[in-house]
Amino acid sequence: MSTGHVSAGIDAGSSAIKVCVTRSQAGAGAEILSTAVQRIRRRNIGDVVRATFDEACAAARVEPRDLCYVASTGDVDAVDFATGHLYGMTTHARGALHFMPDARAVLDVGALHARAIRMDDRGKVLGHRMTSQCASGTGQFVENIARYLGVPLEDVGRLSIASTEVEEVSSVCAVLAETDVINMVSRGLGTGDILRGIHLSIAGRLLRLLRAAGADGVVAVTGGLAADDGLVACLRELLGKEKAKPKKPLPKLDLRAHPLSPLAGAIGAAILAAYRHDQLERRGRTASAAVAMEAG
Amino acid sequence: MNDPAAAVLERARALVEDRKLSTVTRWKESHPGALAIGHMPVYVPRPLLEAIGCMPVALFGGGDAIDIIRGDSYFQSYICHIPRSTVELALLGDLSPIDGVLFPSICDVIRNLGGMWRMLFPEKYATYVDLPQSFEPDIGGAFYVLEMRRIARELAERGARPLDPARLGEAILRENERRAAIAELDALRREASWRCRASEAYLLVRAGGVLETREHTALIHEFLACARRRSGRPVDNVRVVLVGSFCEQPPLELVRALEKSGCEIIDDDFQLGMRMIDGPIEIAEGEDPLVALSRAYLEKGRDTASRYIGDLVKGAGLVRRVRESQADGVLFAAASFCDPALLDQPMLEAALTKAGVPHTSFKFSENMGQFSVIREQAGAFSDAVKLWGAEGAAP
Amino acid sequence: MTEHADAGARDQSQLTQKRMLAEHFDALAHAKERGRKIVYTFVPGNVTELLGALDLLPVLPEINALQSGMRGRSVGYIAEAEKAGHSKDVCTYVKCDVGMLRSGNIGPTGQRLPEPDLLLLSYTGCFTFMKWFEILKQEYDCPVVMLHVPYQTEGTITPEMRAYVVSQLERNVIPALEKVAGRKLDMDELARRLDLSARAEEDLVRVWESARHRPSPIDGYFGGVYYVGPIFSSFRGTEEAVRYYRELRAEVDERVRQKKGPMTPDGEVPEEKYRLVVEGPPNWTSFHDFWRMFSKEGATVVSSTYTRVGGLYDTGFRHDARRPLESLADYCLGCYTNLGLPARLDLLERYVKTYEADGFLVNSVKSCNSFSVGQLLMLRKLEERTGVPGGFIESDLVDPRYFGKANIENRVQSFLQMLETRRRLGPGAPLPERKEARRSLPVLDERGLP
Amino acid sequence: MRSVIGIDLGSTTTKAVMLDEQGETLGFGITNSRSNYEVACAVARIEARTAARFGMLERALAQDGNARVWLGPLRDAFRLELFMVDLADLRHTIEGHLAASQRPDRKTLDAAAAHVLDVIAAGAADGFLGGAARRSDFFRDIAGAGFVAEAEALARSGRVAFEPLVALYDRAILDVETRLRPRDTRALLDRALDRIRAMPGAAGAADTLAWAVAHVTRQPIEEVAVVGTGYGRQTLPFPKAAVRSEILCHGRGAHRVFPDTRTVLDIGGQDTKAIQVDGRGVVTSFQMNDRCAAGCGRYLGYIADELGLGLHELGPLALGAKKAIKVNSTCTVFAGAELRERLSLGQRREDILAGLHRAIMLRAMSLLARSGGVRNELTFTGGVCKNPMATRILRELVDENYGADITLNVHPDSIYMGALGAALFSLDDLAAGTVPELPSFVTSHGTEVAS
Ligand SMILES: Nc1ncnc2c1ncn2[C@@H]1O[C@H](COP(=O)(O)OP(=O)(O)O)[C@@H](O)[C@H]1O
Ligand SMILES: Nc1ncnc2c1ncn2[C@@H]1O[C@H](COP(=O)(O)OP(=O)(O)O)[C@@H](O)[C@H]1O
Ligand code: SF4
Ligand code: SF4
Ligand code: SF4
Repeated sequence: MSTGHVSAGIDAGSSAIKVCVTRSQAGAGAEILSTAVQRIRRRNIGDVVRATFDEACAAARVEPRDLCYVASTGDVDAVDFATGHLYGMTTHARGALHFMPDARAVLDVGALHARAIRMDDRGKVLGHRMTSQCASGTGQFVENIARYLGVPLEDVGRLSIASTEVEEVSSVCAVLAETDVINMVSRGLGTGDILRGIHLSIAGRLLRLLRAAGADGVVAVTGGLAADDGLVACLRELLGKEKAKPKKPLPKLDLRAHPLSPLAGAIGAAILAAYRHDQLERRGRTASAAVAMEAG
Repeated sequence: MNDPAAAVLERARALVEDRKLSTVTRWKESHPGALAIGHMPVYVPRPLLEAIGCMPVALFGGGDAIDIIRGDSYFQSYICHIPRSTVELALLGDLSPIDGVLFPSICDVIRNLGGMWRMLFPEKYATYVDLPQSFEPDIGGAFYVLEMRRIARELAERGARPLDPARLGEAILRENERRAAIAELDALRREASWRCRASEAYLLVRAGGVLETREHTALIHEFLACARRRSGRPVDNVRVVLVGSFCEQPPLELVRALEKSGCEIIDDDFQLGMRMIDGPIEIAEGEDPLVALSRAYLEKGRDTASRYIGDLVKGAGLVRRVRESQADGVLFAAASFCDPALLDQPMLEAALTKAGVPHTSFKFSENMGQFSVIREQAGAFSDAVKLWGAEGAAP
Repeated sequence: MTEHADAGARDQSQLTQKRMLAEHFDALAHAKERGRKIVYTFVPGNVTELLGALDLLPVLPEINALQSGMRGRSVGYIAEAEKAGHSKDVCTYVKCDVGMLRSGNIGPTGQRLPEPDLLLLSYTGCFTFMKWFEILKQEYDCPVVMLHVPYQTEGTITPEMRAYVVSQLERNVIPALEKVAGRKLDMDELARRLDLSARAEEDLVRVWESARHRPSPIDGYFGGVYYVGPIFSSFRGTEEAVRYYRELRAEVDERVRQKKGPMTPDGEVPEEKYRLVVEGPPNWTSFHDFWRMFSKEGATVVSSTYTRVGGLYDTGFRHDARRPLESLADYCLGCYTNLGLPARLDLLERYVKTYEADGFLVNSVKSCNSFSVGQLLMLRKLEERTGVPGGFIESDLVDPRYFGKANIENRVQSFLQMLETRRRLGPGAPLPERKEARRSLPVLDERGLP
Repeated sequence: MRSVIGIDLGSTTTKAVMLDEQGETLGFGITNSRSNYEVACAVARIEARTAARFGMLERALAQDGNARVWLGPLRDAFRLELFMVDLADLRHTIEGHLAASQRPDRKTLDAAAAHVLDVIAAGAADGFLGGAARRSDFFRDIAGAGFVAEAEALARSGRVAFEPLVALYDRAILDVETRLRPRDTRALLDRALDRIRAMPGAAGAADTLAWAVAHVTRQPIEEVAVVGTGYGRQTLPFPKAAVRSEILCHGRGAHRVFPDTRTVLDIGGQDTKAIQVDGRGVVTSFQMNDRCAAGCGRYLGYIADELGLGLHELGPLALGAKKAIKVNSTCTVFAGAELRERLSLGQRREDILAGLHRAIMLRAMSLLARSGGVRNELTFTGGVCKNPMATRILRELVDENYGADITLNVHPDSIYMGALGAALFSLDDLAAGTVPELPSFVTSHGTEVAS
């Protein structure tokens, strides 16, 4: 092996497993050796994790045993062979910083969760807000509506952006909103317009999360929904329409998605894995000790 | 692995999970005619009850063990969970060994629950304990003494023994022994948290809700003896103080989930009533023990949310606790819709921020079963402290 | 012609009230320059006569919050407070007040409210009050004085409770007020004010009782919140209040004589179709929409408990110059939310019966545990005791997010339709279907075909 | 014949009940709700009229046992004819869409769709005749299932992509469903008769049947009063005076069928209602969920989708549970995820299903308790009462909480209680002489041609 720490991050999400292998100097100057994503699709999670991990290792041409540290993130119980676990906010923050060094906040939207994270220039989480137990601002909502409208996920963003007339969705609840959608279809509204309505409704909720978390400056949109440019466009649009009180201007936000955005968690985990490995080593503990310790 | 404390912990767990209060039933069988008096959290003068021959029973709600059906019919969705499960337990008949219930003045929910109790169970004794918010001995103190006399009198009318100062003095001594034992337990957690984890202390202290004081003290001592024999070593965890002015208790699984996410809880206010008074209740020479009991409340009561702080500085006490226990940060864990805790929180947070103590907050309910969100949050908190070391603790 | 005169007459007392309020807020706005001292305190358990006797000006944060709600400001204020870390779950009055404070403390008349010289924490019937002033204490650097009013668990005032309150008044509250005012309390002046209070209270009770008439000349909830304005807030124990209530009473008497129903924002209720008793505070952000849901269906509220939170007078209590501190204590102890639930239930039963209500309705507000906990049980018990059907709706005081208009309207209409059906059938009337077949419907297959 | 109609526009299904002036049931009709409320109501009404015709046929043939046994096959054949009409419309619509589209693969898709539809049409008779069991009776479901199955088969052969092909159906079905087409009952029945004639052994009865059809379809059925109810009452296609609160209707309908019931539980697609009624069927109190659809019928819909099952298969599968696993979130959208997660933890499918059913019934129980508990008899209505696991858990919970002596009524037609209540209200209107204006989908005839 050449110089540096080769480490892996595994992001076990509720809809997909994402893996990244990096080479870095204790987390600094990381270079992505490979990434892999597999949707779970009703398969056994453990199997998908293993398969995605093997795929990523093969692509990076590394043997799993040569990795100095494997960090899992997302679902704690999904990866039984990880050296240690890091939590989603920590890894998304760090991952986002890798491909967007200016970012000082992260908006991570996955299938069943959404969180807004404020961080410093090293990716340390300073504040956050998240949704819980309600699907009204998450990817699953978009998926359901898309399925209802017969639109493949990949087309959702394009259609929404092309829309010219928006239709507001009034229900807070993702289920009751479907009824709104039925109404819209009946009034002959176009698929794109409806999707945009849904995007706007979600975007409104996400923006409130960002504000509540105290985000300021560049915001990296991460998670699966970062791939949905329709949503990102709506977020920007709402941002432009926000009304500030004259005396108290709201912090300026600059929302950006990146092609690597959906992989932010895995990237962050891989980088921090190397950092943690080094940290423990310097404290005179080996990584295998970390396995025992952090499992206990 | 042979855990020397396994047996005593198992006993504590059985006591905590004993919904049907079999220890209380047994106690009543061996004390014919005596009353078992339940009380809601947080604080009631338990020694007073013992002194008049009653068994005080702490009612900590139904936890996650029961499905709430009828209990829900009395409470709107925006009210915390403990009153629902308490009503449910009563309607299921699980509280039948209880002859009466005291509702201390912690918040409007408990207060009104007292009124509901009278309407739902007119045959049982129920009263509100109006703890004083004036801390001058001859105003609030005098009122509290009268309040305690009233309760003693009303219970005597229902078969309790008349209040006798000597017996009250003894009960207070027993209570002091218990407090000393709990203090020892807390000290062990602070100094060697791998010998006594928060989830264990939670069980041990809570078990006291259905035990006579002396038995409870013995239980804790037994555990302490075992725990000191435990092997083990420090874990790479973050030290936190967990606050929330609990009345509704978090499910044990939540405490475990927090531990699993890398947070070592070295101080908390679970079952706050058992720790409400700092230090022993002192009876001055020739003093009426009832006055001593009242005085202890006025002077040594913790500055928790249900007490008016008067001229004290909000949050100063919490900062002191963090420093004393050398904690890295504070977790606020309030029951959803818990007014006292949630109204206090911004003030406490401000104090912590000022003192440079990192903190994070979340809400729970006693019957929650999904901890993923909380785990993420506590995990991110512990990650930050871990990865960025001491600096993580002082932003 | 009469229509016109009547609207004018009604306007009279409203105008009077408006003027009084404007003057009060003006006095507040100029208080500092005129050297007057300000005391913040709460509506329930307010000791306005004491303040007045010491020439102290009261500010009531709850009133400010409700005004902010009515003027559509509360959303922003609440957001402001939530951003500052206040929970979504807690009383929106507090958040509205905190938000207003952080946005410059502009009162309902657009003038700035003065900062307090003293926070008088009348801790009556609501736990949140204590937290509220603890929070304000962090914002303002001024003393706080606690007046702990014990709870009437049994619905009776014991000598111990009264003595506890009186001793706090004597030993803590009055000295603190005197210190701020810079002078001693004149007991004669206090007595004079208590006398004035009793007179206004007498007239207010007559207004409440006018609802026995059919049609009721007043709406004791939506209209009622206006009637209690002066006496709940800063005017108890003043000549102006006495005048206002005399005027109001005369107007109401006149409506009775003309057999007229209450006035609403959309004019007079043409026909009294339903008589209701309401428990729980109203929603302020959509107050008129809410009122309209009732008035347009001909539903009049003949009595309500919310209008008793700042003092319960129709069970006989009056302020009494002969026992000044004792009667102030009894007043504080007697506010509606300071009563145990059984006593609240008794009062509701009394209202349903006295005013011959067709139904009663609970508006359960998310903010207020003091009101809300136990309402569902009260509803059921009241149905049992009176045989009159109850309805239940949920909303909030000043947080419009919790006022689901369509949903509330659906419930109100269903409730009124239910009263209507019951009325049409009358008690024990024959069954509606001509053929009340006991037989089952024909069994159909899955497709709905017989 | 003079009749009244009650229509309950639900979030999932729209139901109609037709009564004669004496309050006797003439017919029930049901269809799936769709984006056009007016069409949904009109179709449900037509279904009820059709059912009424079959009822009349049955009475006309009361004396003739030989002919009567052919009524069942006639009904199946009628359904088949109806299906063919809708299928033709679907074909036409798909062709229209493709003709208007610029896609380069237009031709391939056109041929593929034609093939798929041919296969469906060829297999249709087997699905209807001979007492075949169907997962659903709604055109959308039958045609959709067939389309997806055939499209998958085609896609496997590699000649056409699956997604765009199925998208054609998804797009077209919306149009088909929201278009109101007249139903020529007489013509459909005649064609159905032709099919009967061709069946072995039918020759003798066919003439009698034909006579009865001719006789029955000549009789006019006049609707003199209509009352509507249902969710989203603000947008119902009825004049305001003809709309009644769904709560009152459900209470009234259930009480009509079970006069001793004092408590009604209705679980529909998006809401759950607990209703108390007095001895006359007048509602005395009620509770319903609002703003959040957690734990309603749609929840089970998502679960069924996730497992690729029909709604009616879910309950029976869950009955095989050994225990109910504790399920925490009842957010409808999370239901699928929760299921997936638990399956991956290795928990038994049946046990998870039992837990999911229990979770929604627990929510219903708290609403019930809040509305005043269960008095003597509980009537369970709404779509979810068709689910045997739901009713079993309800029975258990009622036993545990209110005692085993409570009667639990679940009627095969419980889903119609709201519509029945509405019909009873319209009888009231008739009796009181306050019949509101008839909605336009009733007055603008032409939607059902009988004679
Ligand atoms: N191309 C895309 N366009 C729109 N949404 C997408 C796209 N790809 C994925 N998604 C959304 O992203 C979600 C998955 O996000 P992800 O962060 O992987 O979630 P998790 O980590 O919970 O598995 C899906 O619910 C889906 O809605
Ligand atoms: N055959 C069936 N078997 C089991 N459950 C069913 C069946 N049909 C419908 N359901 C359930 O009933 C729900 C619809 O109920 P329904 O009363 O029609 O709702 P709505 O009145 O809102 O249209 C569906 O979401 C489904 O859960
Ligand atoms: S509001 Fe809708 S999306 Fe949110 S929890 Fe309820 S059912 Fe789920
Ligand atoms: S949990 Fe909080 S709000 Fe609920 S009863 Fe306890 S103290 Fe009151
Ligand atoms: S809780 Fe109720 S009484 Fe207390 S401040 Fe809020 S609204 Fe007022």
